[in-house]
Amino acid sequence: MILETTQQALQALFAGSVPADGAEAATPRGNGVITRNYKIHGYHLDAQVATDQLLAAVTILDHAGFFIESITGVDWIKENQMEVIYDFSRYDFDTCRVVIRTRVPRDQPLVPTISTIYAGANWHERETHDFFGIKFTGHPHLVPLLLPEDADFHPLLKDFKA
Amino acid sequence: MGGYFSEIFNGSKSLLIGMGITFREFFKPTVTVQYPYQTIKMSARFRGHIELIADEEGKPKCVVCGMCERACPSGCITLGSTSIEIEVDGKIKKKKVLSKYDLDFTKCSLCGQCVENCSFGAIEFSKEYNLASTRKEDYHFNLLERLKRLEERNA
Amino acid sequence: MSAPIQLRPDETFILNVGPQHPATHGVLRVKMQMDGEYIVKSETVLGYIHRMHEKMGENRTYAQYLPNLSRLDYLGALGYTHGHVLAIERAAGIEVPERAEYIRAITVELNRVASHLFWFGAFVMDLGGFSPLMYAIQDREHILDMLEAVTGARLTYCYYRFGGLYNDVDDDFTEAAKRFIPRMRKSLKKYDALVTGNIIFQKRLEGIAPVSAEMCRKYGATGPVARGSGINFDVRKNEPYSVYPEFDFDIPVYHECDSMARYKVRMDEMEQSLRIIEQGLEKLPGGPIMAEKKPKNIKLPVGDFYQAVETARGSFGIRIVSDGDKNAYRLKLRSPTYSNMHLFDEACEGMLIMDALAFMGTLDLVIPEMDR
Amino acid sequence: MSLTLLNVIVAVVIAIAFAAANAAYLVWAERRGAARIQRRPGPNINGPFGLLQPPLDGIKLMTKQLMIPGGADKILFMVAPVLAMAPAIMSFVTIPFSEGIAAHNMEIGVLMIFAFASMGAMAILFAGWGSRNKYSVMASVRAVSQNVSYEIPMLITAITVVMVNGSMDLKAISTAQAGGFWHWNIFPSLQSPLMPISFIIFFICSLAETNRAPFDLGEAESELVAGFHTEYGSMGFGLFFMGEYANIVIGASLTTILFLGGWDCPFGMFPGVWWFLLKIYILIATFIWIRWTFPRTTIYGLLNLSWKILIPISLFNLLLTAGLLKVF
Repeated sequence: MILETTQQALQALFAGSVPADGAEAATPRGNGVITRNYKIHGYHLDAQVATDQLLAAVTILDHAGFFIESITGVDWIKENQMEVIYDFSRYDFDTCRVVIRTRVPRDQPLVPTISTIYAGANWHERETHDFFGIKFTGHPHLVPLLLPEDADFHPLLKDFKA
Repeated sequence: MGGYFSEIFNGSKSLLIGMGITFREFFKPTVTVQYPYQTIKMSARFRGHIELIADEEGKPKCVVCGMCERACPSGCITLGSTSIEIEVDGKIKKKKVLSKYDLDFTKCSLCGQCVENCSFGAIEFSKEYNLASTRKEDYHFNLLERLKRLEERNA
Repeated sequence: MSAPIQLRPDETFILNVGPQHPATHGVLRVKMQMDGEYIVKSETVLGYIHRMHEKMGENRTYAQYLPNLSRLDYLGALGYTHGHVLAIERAAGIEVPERAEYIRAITVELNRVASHLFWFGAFVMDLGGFSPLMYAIQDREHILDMLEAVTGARLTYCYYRFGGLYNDVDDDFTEAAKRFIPRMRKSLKKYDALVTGNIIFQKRLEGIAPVSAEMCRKYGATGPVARGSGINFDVRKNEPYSVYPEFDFDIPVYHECDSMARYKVRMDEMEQSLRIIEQGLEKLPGGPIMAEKKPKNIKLPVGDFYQAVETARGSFGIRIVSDGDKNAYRLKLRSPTYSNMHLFDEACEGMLIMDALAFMGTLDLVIPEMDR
Repeated sequence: MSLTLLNVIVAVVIAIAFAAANAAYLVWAERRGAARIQRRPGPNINGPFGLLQPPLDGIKLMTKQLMIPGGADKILFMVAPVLAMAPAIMSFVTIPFSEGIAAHNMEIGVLMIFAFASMGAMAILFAGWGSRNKYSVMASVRAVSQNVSYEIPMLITAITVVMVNGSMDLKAISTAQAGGFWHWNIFPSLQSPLMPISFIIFFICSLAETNRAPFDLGEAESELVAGFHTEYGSMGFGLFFMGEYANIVIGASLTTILFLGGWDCPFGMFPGVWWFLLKIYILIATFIWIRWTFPRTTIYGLLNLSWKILIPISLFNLLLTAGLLKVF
């Protein structure tokens, strides 16, 4: 139930541009919403949005009563991109796990913060900044959290050498 | 006002119940083991550091395939081998023999990947747990040496 | 709770609670701006025991990563390894024999009871009562003995394997577990009389540190913290995995939102875990404990896989991004206390330091798990 | 004149020895008792039943270096432990252990003991302030507010007893209760029907006055690290420790004298010092037993208990006793 309404709401962000068949296979995949097989992937909805659509997408989930599970990054060094992955889930029995992704260029990793919508995103974003160097614009306190205060390295980057 | 006194009463009652419990515990026997003076038997599956198993001749069963070395998550096993020539059915064959089996126990996480990956049943967990030391070097075990000592003791 | 007095943010001092402080149960630092005994503002500083487990996940094969999971949370380690093996099995499509899943569920629940017991003892010690810790450790010791006989370790288990288990349980274990359940129930009654009923204890927890359901949602709090705020959320029920749908158990939920509610949730959960263990031992089927069709070197298909499990502390998630290799391209661990602790800063404003540290106790922090 | 002086000196030496021995062996008793409650053996290696543990601990404490934290107020820091121990020993001087065993009997014995007991709060305040440690300051402020608020109900109940017995002389109070437990002050009489409640109030207050659990807010080891003695090591800590136990003995002795008939036998036979000692050790055992059973109260819970429950009840009791004394 919530699955369909959330999918529609997220789909509305892409204003009519229905993802082509095989969008899943394309690398890097285009923006859009894909339903995933929960049995295999462990989540239901997979939405890739542009960076400027992020806040709108997260707001949709906030209004629908989702809670924030985690935020993380992936360094796609071959495509020279970085991906930020937002996990959302629900407290009720209408199970629906939603993954929001956004991709940013590797040399200019700027993503708007969602800590204004979800206060709990604060630490997750700081952690992602620690590990990947992704800058969350508008974040109130973007200093290293898990790494030492003076850390200027980002250990989860694929070209990081200890 | 009634609530005031009933709270005092119920509160005092709950305190007395608690004191009753500790009073009863006072007379129960102790449950601890006086460790250096008493020890308990380790369970059969207890995982101490790994140990080589000897065959009937007292030589290690290990054939130096290196599976344990590769499976180890923390790289704490180092193998070494020498080849010797042995005579089998009148022909001279070369055979790899274990010359070194070092375990760096400081890194070991006792996951059991090495034992699981050994196709020849050549290593097992020991029941050793008295391993306190202030020096790192005391945890670099030479398992081949250890096996020899064990064999000598058994013989 | 708003402070009963007018706080003076201009007349404050900074109190460093931690990194070494008895109440933080590890190396956690909370920088508190205090007005007398009242907290004006607090900032949590993490990372004192950060070990970059996620990078290790990228460098090791999936099987080699197994021991890492139990180093996250040393009190409820089996729940975390369970999450990892389930994620791999889900992605690689490995069918696990029923017996193995039952044994997994039984051992995870035993571990959950052990974890809650230790939390109970440590929490009461936070409040100044020392003896309950010793009683709790006595009961926990029985569980550890049982788990040692099965897994070979007492704390950092590495027992589950992709597709099954390291080794089977024997009759000794089932007998010991059956004997343990009534003994544990008796102990729970004792704890109820000794601690829960105690007026001093109640006065310290009731109405203290309210955390609203909305706050839990914004911070992503899960586990007993969320359930103490009236949120009926438990991954075992909401997104059933393993053999949990086969069991008849309840999820304790309290609507008071205070420290007492969080305490009661955990105490009730122990009873529910005992019910699961009881049923599991009864239903325990025979058969193999290892999947027959299982590749020796596991390689996952390309893709992004997520698995959530309910550990003793809340919903633990593991995300594996695979590029088809034998180790993960990216491995993310979503640790429950990380989110639970996050709300501490906001919730403790205006609280007395005493209440705030009791509140921190109800969050059930395990620092290595939070810092990863 | 010189004889009395000699008397006092001998008595003080004995009092110090008694206090030190008590402090040392009460630690042992407490550790053994707590261990039994928690089903472990407790210290049992050094000597039979671990009886050599206290002297060995003492040697360890004495041989340790006395550290003064940088920036601490040296004078206050050094004075505080002495101030914690000295009044406790002084209080022993006036306590009558039996008919003939009292170092120096005073007519204002009750007053004197309370005066010395109040000095304990000073020691804690000095220690907390002198340590230059935020936790210590917070703890000492807590402990002082606690001591101040618990002295009131304690004094009021003591006044009630003084009124009933018509004397402030501890020896006179004991003697007035001679002849079996029905003569003791704890036993409700026509003149003072609420005496058992007074006894409980006095007992709770002596727990709070000695900073014992569940009222050990000055230490509160899980919140304030070690409270007012966080920065103390070596014998400075040892003196605080001994002071605490000496205060417990004083509290138990005072409770015994004021309410439990001092050295009087419950059945009116063989009165003597052994009864006194038996009574105080039973009370101390209860102190220990309580400590290992309950969690700590909150600071506001503690003050509420004093101001909302103990003070009104003890005041009511005082007025009632005064009125009844006038009538009968």
